[in-house]
Amino acid sequence: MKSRSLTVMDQRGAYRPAPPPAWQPRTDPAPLLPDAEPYRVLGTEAARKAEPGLLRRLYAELVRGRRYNAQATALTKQGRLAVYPSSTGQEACQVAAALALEDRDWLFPSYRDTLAAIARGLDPVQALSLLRGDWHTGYDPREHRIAPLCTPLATQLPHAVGLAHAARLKGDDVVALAMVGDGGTSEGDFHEALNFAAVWQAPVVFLVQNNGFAISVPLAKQTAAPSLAHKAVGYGMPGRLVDGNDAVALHEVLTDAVRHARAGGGPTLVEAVTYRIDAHTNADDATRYRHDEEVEAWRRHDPIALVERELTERGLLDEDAVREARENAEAMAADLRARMNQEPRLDPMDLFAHVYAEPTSQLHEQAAQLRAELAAEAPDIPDIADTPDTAGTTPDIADTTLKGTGR
Amino acid sequence: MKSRSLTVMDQRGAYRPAPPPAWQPRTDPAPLLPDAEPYRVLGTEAARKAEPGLLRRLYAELVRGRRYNAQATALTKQGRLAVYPSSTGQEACQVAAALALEDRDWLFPSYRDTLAAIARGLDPVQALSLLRGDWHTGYDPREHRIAPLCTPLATQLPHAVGLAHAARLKGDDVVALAMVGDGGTSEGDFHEALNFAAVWQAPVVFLVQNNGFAISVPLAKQTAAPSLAHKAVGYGMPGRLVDGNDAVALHEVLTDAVRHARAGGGPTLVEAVTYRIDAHTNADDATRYRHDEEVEAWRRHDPIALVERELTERGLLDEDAVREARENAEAMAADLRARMNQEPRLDPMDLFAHVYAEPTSQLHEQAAQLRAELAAEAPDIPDIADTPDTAGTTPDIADTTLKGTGR
Amino acid sequence: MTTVAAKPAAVAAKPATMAQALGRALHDAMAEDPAVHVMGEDVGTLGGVFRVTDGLAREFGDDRCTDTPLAEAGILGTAVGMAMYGLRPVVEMQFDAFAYPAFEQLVSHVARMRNRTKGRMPLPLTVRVPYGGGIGGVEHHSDSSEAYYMATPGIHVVTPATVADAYGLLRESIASDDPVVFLEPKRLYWSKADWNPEHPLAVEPIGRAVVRRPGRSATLITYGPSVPVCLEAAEAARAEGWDLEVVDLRSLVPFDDETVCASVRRTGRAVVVHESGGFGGPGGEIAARVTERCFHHLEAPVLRVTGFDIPYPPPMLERHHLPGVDRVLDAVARLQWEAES
Amino acid sequence: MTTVAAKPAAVAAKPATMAQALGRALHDAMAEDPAVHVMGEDVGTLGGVFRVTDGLAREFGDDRCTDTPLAEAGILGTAVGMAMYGLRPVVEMQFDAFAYPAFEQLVSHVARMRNRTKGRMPLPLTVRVPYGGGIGGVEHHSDSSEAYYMATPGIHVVTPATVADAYGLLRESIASDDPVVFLEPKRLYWSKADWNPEHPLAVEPIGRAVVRRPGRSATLITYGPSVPVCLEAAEAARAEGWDLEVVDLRSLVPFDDETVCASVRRTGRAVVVHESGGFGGPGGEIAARVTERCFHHLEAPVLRVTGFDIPYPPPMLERHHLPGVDRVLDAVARLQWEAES
Ligand SMILES: Cc1ncc(C[n+]2csc(CCOP(=O)(O)OP(=O)(O)O)c2C)c(N)n1
Ligand SMILES: Cc1ncc(C[n+]2csc(CCOP(=O)(O)OP(=O)(O)O)c2C)c(N)n1
Ligand SMILES: [Mg+2]
Ligand SMILES: [Mg+2]
Repeated sequence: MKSRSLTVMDQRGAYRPAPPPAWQPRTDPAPLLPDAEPYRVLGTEAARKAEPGLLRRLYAELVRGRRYNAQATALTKQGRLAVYPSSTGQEACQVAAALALEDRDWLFPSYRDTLAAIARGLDPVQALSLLRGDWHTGYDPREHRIAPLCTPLATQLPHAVGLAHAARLKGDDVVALAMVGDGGTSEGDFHEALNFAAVWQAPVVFLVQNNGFAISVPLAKQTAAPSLAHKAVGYGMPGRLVDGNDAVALHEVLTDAVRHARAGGGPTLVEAVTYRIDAHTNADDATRYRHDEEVEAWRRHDPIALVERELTERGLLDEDAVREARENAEAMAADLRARMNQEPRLDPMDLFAHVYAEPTSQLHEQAAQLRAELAAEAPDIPDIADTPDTAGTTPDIADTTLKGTGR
Repeated sequence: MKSRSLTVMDQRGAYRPAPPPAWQPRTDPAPLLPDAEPYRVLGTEAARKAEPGLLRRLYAELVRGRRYNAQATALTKQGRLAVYPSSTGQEACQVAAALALEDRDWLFPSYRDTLAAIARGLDPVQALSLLRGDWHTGYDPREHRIAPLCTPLATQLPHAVGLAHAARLKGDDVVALAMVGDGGTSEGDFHEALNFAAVWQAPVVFLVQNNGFAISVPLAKQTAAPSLAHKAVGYGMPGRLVDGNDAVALHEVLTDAVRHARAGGGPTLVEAVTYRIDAHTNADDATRYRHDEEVEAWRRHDPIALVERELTERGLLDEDAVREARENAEAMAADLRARMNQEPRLDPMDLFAHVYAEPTSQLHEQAAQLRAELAAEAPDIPDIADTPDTAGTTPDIADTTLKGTGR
Repeated sequence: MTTVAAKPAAVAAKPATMAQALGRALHDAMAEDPAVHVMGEDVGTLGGVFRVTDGLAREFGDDRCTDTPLAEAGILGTAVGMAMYGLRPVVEMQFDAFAYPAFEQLVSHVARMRNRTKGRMPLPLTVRVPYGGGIGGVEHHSDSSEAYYMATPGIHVVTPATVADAYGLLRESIASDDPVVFLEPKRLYWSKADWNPEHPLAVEPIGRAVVRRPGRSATLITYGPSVPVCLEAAEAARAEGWDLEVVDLRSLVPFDDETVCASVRRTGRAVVVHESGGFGGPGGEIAARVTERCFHHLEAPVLRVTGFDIPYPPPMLERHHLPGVDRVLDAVARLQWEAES
Repeated sequence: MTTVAAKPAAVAAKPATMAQALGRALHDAMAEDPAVHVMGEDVGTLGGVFRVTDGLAREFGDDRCTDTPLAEAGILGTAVGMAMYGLRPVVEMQFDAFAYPAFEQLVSHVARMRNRTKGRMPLPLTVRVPYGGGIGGVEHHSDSSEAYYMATPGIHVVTPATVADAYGLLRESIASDDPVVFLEPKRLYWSKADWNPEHPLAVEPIGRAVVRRPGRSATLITYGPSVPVCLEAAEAARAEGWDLEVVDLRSLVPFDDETVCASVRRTGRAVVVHESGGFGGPGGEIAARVTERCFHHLEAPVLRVTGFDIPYPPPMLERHHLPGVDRVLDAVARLQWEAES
């Protein structure tokens, strides 16, 4: 690490007021500013240049994603999921985010981004663990290079910055892509993460899915900014404004930003303008805060239809291909349904196993208490697994005066 | 309040993505962007238009402010102040901030801004209460419309927004001016405050004193932004970049921003580029992180000298005026010295008086304990005043089993 | 602190949920005092995710019941400024864990403004925090963080366990000239009681515990979501021959030593019951202060029945975590009855 | 957890301050393990406002000892990401109260990452927090916030009271695979002891309390800045005929019940002493658990001597707030000696 001859701040003509009148040259803000209108490809001339392979891939993933959203929502009605925040209508964002990354890169999803994780290759059942009410994170983040789905808004953004920074320090050309909603941009953590990323020139791409609402709160009550992408200039990073329902445009912008980051060019803020077609979650009543006409209008700007139209116009999509995409999606849904209908096998003793590397004495006491209660409930269940974080440490009643107290 | 026919968000063409292709008109970012170079008046043609009265007033205040900084620093050496963060070199910011406000407006200073409070009319002894180690806030914020000097960085900014918003809701045309350092702009509270202010169109002016350092950390490690003023665009408010050592330029920009806010135009972010001539505080060793040449260069761009030159060139400053300014400053310093050399009379029982409107029972117990200890220390001191927040409630030992315990 | 005056009864008592009673308290406070402002995420058009603020924006306008940007430090920080100007903001935090971003504002400003200004600038401000589990919420939706607030001098910590207290204590909190963290037990939002909104029960000022069930064998000291658990446990204990007294603290700060200690001195035995984790939780303070004050009346150490010392578990495991009737009875059984004279 | 191995002594012991020992611990950890990174406000060029990190940036470069932007949530949040990628960040918070902006990151992520991921992604991360008063700091510079950290399962809470422990416990904390909040008693930074940096004392793994002074009459249970106070009190108590045992907890989490209870069972009396406020503070937990475990050995209730339940006072009044020798002796006197057989 010490071999890097120039620090980040040496390399760039970083802003530092020097004594007047010799004001130092400042970064030129012009290139950082986003376009006035969201970038679009589909439906424009430029779409003709989109590779057939990419279009087909996007199409298949979008169809699968839509089906996944429908299936997950259905599972909430059957009580198989505790809650589901759907990304119906936002599938282009989810899919483009996943496809823009290399295998060695990291994805930092929010609670709404299970589809992005799945499009990246994660097993849907593992992805849904949190929302099923099973263990919080149902997969090994390091194995998949997918951070835990994050519920406290914007808090995953500094994690992405730190991870990307660490990778760069280690000499790995890893990029982190972090997802956040329009509402999440108001949190202090958004600000701090973007600032750290820019100062450190960390290889991070921030993807804001601006779906118009934070639960019931419309964007106009969230920000007065010309666009969320305009926030980039205040950190000294480029901001890009993209049609988030245009999978091709977003894929291009994200791929560019990832490449730029990988090459040492630093972070980018991408705002994808999209729309949440479903309610915030299955538990939400969206009619309280928005009109059907708005939803209908956005349905006409559907991310799948946009790709489908391009494929069809270019004669790249025959009936077989459509059928295949649908069948694949159905198969995924059927498999998901079947597996989600099985009761997950949870071990209550896991409650104590992963608090520390080695349970503290009161955790041993509490584990003993629960073990006793479980034994009383069902004396014939097999022995409960010991705490796996603790090689060789058996949870046991600690040697204290009062045994197995209620604490 | 309900009589206001349009809400803030109705009044402005607020940003809210509507279904494409009919993208709604967005706020034009161009007018929000600061100039490329800090705005300056002194030393330029425009200075000729500056009113003599204003120039003289600024001059006198700057001279007094410089003297105040020197006196306060001297008091730390005599052990009369616990610590002093000097604003030497930044007097133009301090004075302009104070003079830009009307009497009914509110000032939200940080720990470095005692001079701004004094320039607004606060008694220096009261202003220094915090730094003396006497009571935290030595004045009545409501009487002076000066919020408590704020130590946790940037946390006073949302207070300023809330206060300004409340005033507007009540129909009072009050403006809040909040001060923060370059380092403080990195805090989440800075972001959240600016966002709330812009969404609510609150009458607030944010003044960033960019003095190049946050203790030892130079601006280049703090931000990669083109300028701190560029952060404004991300909130949808105008950003202004000003030479913070040019009292006339800053006074003009702040006065404009205050007028704009008062007229319902919403918040403004002003970056004043300046330099901290002294160390961070008397306890800091600035030689560890910066060179004398840099300090010297900034000394040549001295805020007092800039005004003085203009006054002299225009024949507005004779020897008498200079002498008068100096004498006034000396008188202030002498008075400050004399009064700070008197031991403040503190009442230890105040520790318990202002925690709640009525002390809880354990505070009564603890007060009783301290009272007993004090009586043992000096049995002949006069009776200790009772808790003034509690009309009619005498702190007394509560009726519990253990009396006067150590808790 | 004012005591809410009973109004003449005009209509009969009807079943109401705790959420409705809280909403009614906000409504009545806003109607009586134009300085009362409600603010938070989704409190306006939506009426809050728990619908506590339903209808307030419609009736009082967006400026009195405001959907804020999504930033908790900003919400609490601007509320501080509003209170500085003489308003009485009532802030809603959407879930317990989402109050953490506002922690610095709470600890460094809300709790200290009166103190910092030598009493000159009190902050009449209420922070409503839905807390606790039992509703199947995914991670970060079921925290119990009262220990943090208790350890912060300068704020009152209040929590209702009944529909009537939900109304009365919230009114008292809003009327208080001190900042109040008002903890609403999430799983009691839908609990019902016959309650006459035209004739709200007068409540005593904040700071008085109440004996919910008298008993002679031992005292269960509890609050918020654990009050119904303790009442149920007390019923069940009758079969074992124990007559348990249940004390509902209602406010953790101020703490009502008088009521609690009077009960414990009478019964000679006590168990503290709460859902928050045990280690470093409220029960430690309560057990310690009861022991300090009642040592020679105690036949057994004060025991604690609490949530485990773990991050809140996923929904499918939460029933194992939450202290229920059996765990309370188990603790009662360990109160060294063999020493009974 | 590893135990720091004693190296062969090459030089003689010299007086060192606690700040120097802490710096040396950081230095040695960085030298041994390239994964160790130090980060925070002013930790680089300046060497920290308490000079603990002096020289590290010079020796290891800016990338190993980094001056961050001024944002505590950002510092801790990026450190989380760094730890996710296999580094061992050591974060410095400049003062205790300035750790509050990072509270959500600490509680919702640092403390839970291992748990959230079922043990798959532990976070080896140390958060150094200078805490406590007695240095004449103006408001917000002297907080004692250990109660908040204690009540947060998933983090260890460690605090040294001696120069040797400062080194050893910090090394252990950095080596730990769990996150540690490492509380450094500000007013002991300049305390000195003869100490051989070439031959650091081996320390036991985190979680063991130590008897600093054996005694038979009563046990003073304490930690951090209050350890010297208790030792002084124990000396002074000899004149009154009391032989006090002083237990230095060294870590609040894990809590060493064994050492503490063994002492209390021997002496039959105990006082918990700390500087943090009493109500809802660590002393409640400690008193409660000692009482639960040693009830029939106790001749008197476990008493607490703590800071008052007030926001930290201004410098000119802090001496009245801080629990000193007299207050400790006063509590010892109230341990119901008349009941002595
Ligand atoms: C820190 C925090 N505060 C509040 C919440 C509660 N909450 C969950 S989702 C949500 C709205 C998020 O809106 P946005 O960021 O636009 O994402 P979207 O739901 O539209 O995908 C809120 C307020 C939370 N999860 N975290
Ligand atoms: C939340 C918080 N974190 C850290 C500190 C410690 N601190 C005091 S002043 C300072 C530097 C502030 O720099 P800047 O904002 O540029 O203001 P300046 O001192 O230059 O006026 C720091 C880090 C603090 N007061 N508050
Ligand atoms: Mg959204
Ligand atoms: Mg600065």
